Amino acid sequence: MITTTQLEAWLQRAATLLDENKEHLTELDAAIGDADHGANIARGFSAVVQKLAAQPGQPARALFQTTGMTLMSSVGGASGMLYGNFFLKAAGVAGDREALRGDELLAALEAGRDGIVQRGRAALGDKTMIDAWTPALLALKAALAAGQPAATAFRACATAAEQGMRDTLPLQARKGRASYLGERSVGHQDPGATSSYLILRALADTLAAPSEI
Amino acid sequence: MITTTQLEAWLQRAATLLDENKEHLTELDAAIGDADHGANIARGFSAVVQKLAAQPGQPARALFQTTGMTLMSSVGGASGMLYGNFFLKAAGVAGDREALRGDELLAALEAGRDGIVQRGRAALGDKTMIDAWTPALLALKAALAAGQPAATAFRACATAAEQGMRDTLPLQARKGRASYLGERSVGHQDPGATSSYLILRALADTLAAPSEI
Amino acid sequence: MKKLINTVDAVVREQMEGMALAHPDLLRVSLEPKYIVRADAPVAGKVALLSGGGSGHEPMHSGFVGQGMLDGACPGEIFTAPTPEQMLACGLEVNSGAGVLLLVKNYTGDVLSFETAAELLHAEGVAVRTVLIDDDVAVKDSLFTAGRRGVGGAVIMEKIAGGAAEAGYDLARLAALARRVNLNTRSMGMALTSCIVPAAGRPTFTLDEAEMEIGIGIHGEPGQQRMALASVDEITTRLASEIIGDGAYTRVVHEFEPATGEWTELTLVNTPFQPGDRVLAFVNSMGGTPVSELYAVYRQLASICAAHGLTIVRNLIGSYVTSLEMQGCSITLTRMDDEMLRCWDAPVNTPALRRGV
Amino acid sequence: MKKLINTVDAVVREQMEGMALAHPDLLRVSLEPKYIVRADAPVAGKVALLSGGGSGHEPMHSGFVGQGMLDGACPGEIFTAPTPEQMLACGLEVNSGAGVLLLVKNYTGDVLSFETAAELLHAEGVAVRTVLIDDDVAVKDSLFTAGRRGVGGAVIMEKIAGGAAEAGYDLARLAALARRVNLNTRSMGMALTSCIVPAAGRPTFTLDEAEMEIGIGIHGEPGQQRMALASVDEITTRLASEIIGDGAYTRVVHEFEPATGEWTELTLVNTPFQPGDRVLAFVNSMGGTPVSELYAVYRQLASICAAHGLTIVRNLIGSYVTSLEMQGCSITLTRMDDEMLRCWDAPVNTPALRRGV
Ligand SMILES: Nc1ncnc2c1ncn2[C@@H]1O[C@H](COP(=O)(O)OP(=O)(O)O)[C@@H](O)[C@H]1O
Ligand SMILES: Nc1ncnc2c1ncn2[C@@H]1O[C@H](COP(=O)(O)OP(=O)(O)O)[C@@H](O)[C@H]1O
Ligand SMILES: [Mg+2]
Ligand SMILES: [Mg+2]
Ligand SMILES: [Mg+2]
Ligand SMILES: [Mg+2]
Repeated sequence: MITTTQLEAWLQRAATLLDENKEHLTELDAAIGDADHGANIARGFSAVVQKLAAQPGQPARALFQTTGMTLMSSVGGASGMLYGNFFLKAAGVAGDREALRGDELLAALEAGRDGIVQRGRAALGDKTMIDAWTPALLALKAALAAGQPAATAFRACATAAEQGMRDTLPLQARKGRASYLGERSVGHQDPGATSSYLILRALADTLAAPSEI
Repeated sequence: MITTTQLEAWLQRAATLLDENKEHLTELDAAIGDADHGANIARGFSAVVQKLAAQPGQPARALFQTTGMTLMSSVGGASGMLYGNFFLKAAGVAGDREALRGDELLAALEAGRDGIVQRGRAALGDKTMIDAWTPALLALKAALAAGQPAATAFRACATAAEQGMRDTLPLQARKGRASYLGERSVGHQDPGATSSYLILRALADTLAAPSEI
Repeated sequence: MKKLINTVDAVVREQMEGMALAHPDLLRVSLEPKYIVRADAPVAGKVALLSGGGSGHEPMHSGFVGQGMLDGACPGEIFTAPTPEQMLACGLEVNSGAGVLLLVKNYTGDVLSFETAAELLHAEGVAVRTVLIDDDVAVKDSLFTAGRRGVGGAVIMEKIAGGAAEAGYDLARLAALARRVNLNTRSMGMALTSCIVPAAGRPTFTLDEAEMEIGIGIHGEPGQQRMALASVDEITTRLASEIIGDGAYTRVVHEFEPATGEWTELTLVNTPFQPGDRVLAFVNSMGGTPVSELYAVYRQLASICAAHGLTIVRNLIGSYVTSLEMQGCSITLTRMDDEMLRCWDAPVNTPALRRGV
Repeated sequence: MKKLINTVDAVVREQMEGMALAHPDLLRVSLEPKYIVRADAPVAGKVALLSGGGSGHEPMHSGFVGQGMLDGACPGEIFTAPTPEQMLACGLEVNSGAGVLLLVKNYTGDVLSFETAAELLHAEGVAVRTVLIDDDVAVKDSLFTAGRRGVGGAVIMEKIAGGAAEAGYDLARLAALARRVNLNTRSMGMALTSCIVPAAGRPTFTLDEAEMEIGIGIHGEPGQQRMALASVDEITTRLASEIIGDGAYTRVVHEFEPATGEWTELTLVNTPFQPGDRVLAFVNSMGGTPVSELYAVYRQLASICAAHGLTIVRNLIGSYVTSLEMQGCSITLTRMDDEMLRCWDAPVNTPALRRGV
């Protein structure tokens, strides 16, 4: 079982990782966007951490809801709306629980990913964060179905996200700001796919056996 | 006697000298003004030469009137108005003549100088073109009174103008754009005094014995 | 970075405070969350017009709040979409009961934020409709991009819809008119220099002395093409030719349906300009180009329009949709009909546009 | 040099052609000699207001020609005074028989040219008066300089005198009012960047990234002092303090007396601002500073005025008196009385300022 304490730890770890990679994310966004993704996402997650610290120990639904609302109201960019939506949708599926099984968390994450798709209307290969989420959740599903422990399954999830992130490099963007560049977007890694990988790596880090980190 | 043909030659020679010194005049104006005196004055005298070429052989009054009107309508800066006024006032004193004695030309130049003072209200030492004209006309008057021939008298006039021009260097400007600089105008030679010297040198050149030039 | 600002964090807030102090007769300003509404909002019986987007484009949108134009504007951080929270609060404040029309420039961040706001307002019982502004012909295809950006056309739509709202149009009729304005509007812009986002502190891109960027958006992002600097006649010809020569542009947009609370898909087509069309010609400065130079653009634009059989029946020349202090310009042409002309000519009283009042 | 121009020689003419094409309802434009007049000039029975000066300050003066403001404007080359020939032709065209008031910014070139024009118009039988604009407090003394420059105050004078002329003031009363506006107006400006005169092709002065120039004129000339770049609050405080703290400024001016055709000497004194004064606050962009930043200036100015007991009763915020594309701003304060307020509020319909029409 994955406890809400662990979920809180996940979001804190994500905030740290995103902050550490702020400059890198902004550089990626400078190449094919408007050079604010690092600032956007770091600001958003730091607001989330502050909000959660003020209301510790919430059940999963409330935890994710606070996260989603905070991202929506503090980011402003496309990614803030999409990640915000992700957590709001995940909240609905997670329910008022204190702990989730691996497959229950998977179902929440899938609902979140579908929320991104629903709002952003991006398909796989459009060079967006979806290109990290979709292979990651497929890998997670397969690992859990194969009966692997959470630590291993969520590490596989992060690894697949990382691969998906790298695979955005040769793509031509069809969604978001990068799409205005047409062919000039080819050869650059998508910033949103990169932050998505970092968020999933934070989850793997949090659920890992202490020796693994 | 100084013929109107010689006066026309004077204005042509002035146009040439001013054009040759255009950059220098503009540099002087850049230091304490708005960097356009060279362009202003070269444009004005080249327009005068064109106008006079179209109506050759006019009597002195008409010659000076055309010159004054042309300067006023083609220059735009302070100097255009002042030199324009100079020639309009000189025209009134020169009258409908084909030739002038040295003292008659002196009287016309004095009237012109008074026209500059009347319009511009500058006194000697204010760091303006007046600082060239006033000593120059005093020297001319003395030379003519001493019975010197025109060539010699007008050369003395130009030499005094040159000295007056140099004497503007240590002065603080009290008129025109340079006055806004306050003490920062000290140490720079006045552009208008410089163009005035060039105009008087052109007159000396024109009236000189051929061997003198 | 040379700007008249205090700290980078305070830029947007302090500029809003300045507006509040300068125009108490026209505006009311909320700082938390950030939005600006007409001093007399809500106006009884009138549909409220609400727009917004990143800051840095002033006077758009906040300078267009007032009688005959917007009821509310929500400014985001510089070049960053506002949040749904802002639009929800603003929408509730301007709604008189006759509903709210959201005018949305087509950028992913703005669209997502406005879509959420529409749903939130609907959930609060407010009748909401949305109209998309996507007039930038520098973006060529619609299938393989996020679609055309919303640029200069926003001002034209806000003025025409503003006139109609003031005249008592109901929500559906107002949305239809606004959509029609968009379908008859095309724009394109260019930059002579980049601009500096305060938070970044350095120019978003660099152009050397002999270069310019053609087909830019309004966020200091690089454009369609970098080219050798050209004369104003050549630049104007290039922009105007792409606008006038633009073919039938087709895209699918989503509009909110207040009856069902659902998003409906619409396929919309801009038809090309044709000889005989009456147009409004809008020559806009990107912020750092003085109005004197815009008249040189207008001079050439007038002769190009004449050559294509387009009659300029109205014009607008000035700094209206800017990218901070960027030097450059954009051109917008809108095909006008009698109804649009009537609404364009209607009185307006805002900080940035005023006539008849 | 990055500008929207064709050849350097054609800049002023082509911009005027653009204005003529853009505003045929408001203006008539003459290119030889260069001047711009109201479309309906001469207006029967009305005193005509005529101003002018070097180009490069747009929208001043040509953008202020129209109902309720100027009857005519004479643009010189960039930053160069117009010629008496232009003013003579323009003055004859706008004179309805009620006379012409010349509004002259205090620069030697302009003054000499307007003085000659006054004499020429008088010789043609036109009743002429002149009023000098000298509002720049950055110039300290009057005895040892050509006196204070005319800067932002020109717009305020043109609007107020324009309202009065439209209301039927005769020439003497109009001149007295215009003079009163000048005696109650003070301005000061600053530059963040220089500007480029097209004919020169390079910046008139250079400032590095951490410098600014305080106390500039409007021709890109260096100012009173070069200083380290400061925050908008500090800059505003500096400009406002010099304006509000300015003592009784005395100078001798020359005005044309139409009855005698002679120049009369007048000793005029600006009295200092005092607590309780009602003021018009004008925050102006030098051309390259966007309006958003002006609101930050206004924010601080409002608090300084309040601290000095000055009540801001009207304001004007925008690009009105520019130095080409220079970044920077100027502040102008005018002490208002009821008559001035009435004329300021009167309808106006010009390319750059419009309300009530
Ligand atoms: N329609 C979309 N669907 C999914 N993800 C998207 C979409 N549009 C943009 N994104 C993601 O958002 C990222 C950019 O986020 P960010 O820079 O914060 O927003 P903005 O583009 O508004 O500045 C992109 O790299 C991309 O991964
Ligand atoms: N009031 C004045 N009386 C006499 N000469 C003057 C006066 N004001 C300016 N000048 C002369 O004009 C010169 C500047 O001329 P110019 O640069 O052509 O005009 P502007 O200052 O209008 O640009 C000065 O160097 C000075 O000699
Ligand atoms: Mg971005
Ligand atoms: Mg000069
Ligand atoms: Mg962004
Ligand atoms: Mg000059």
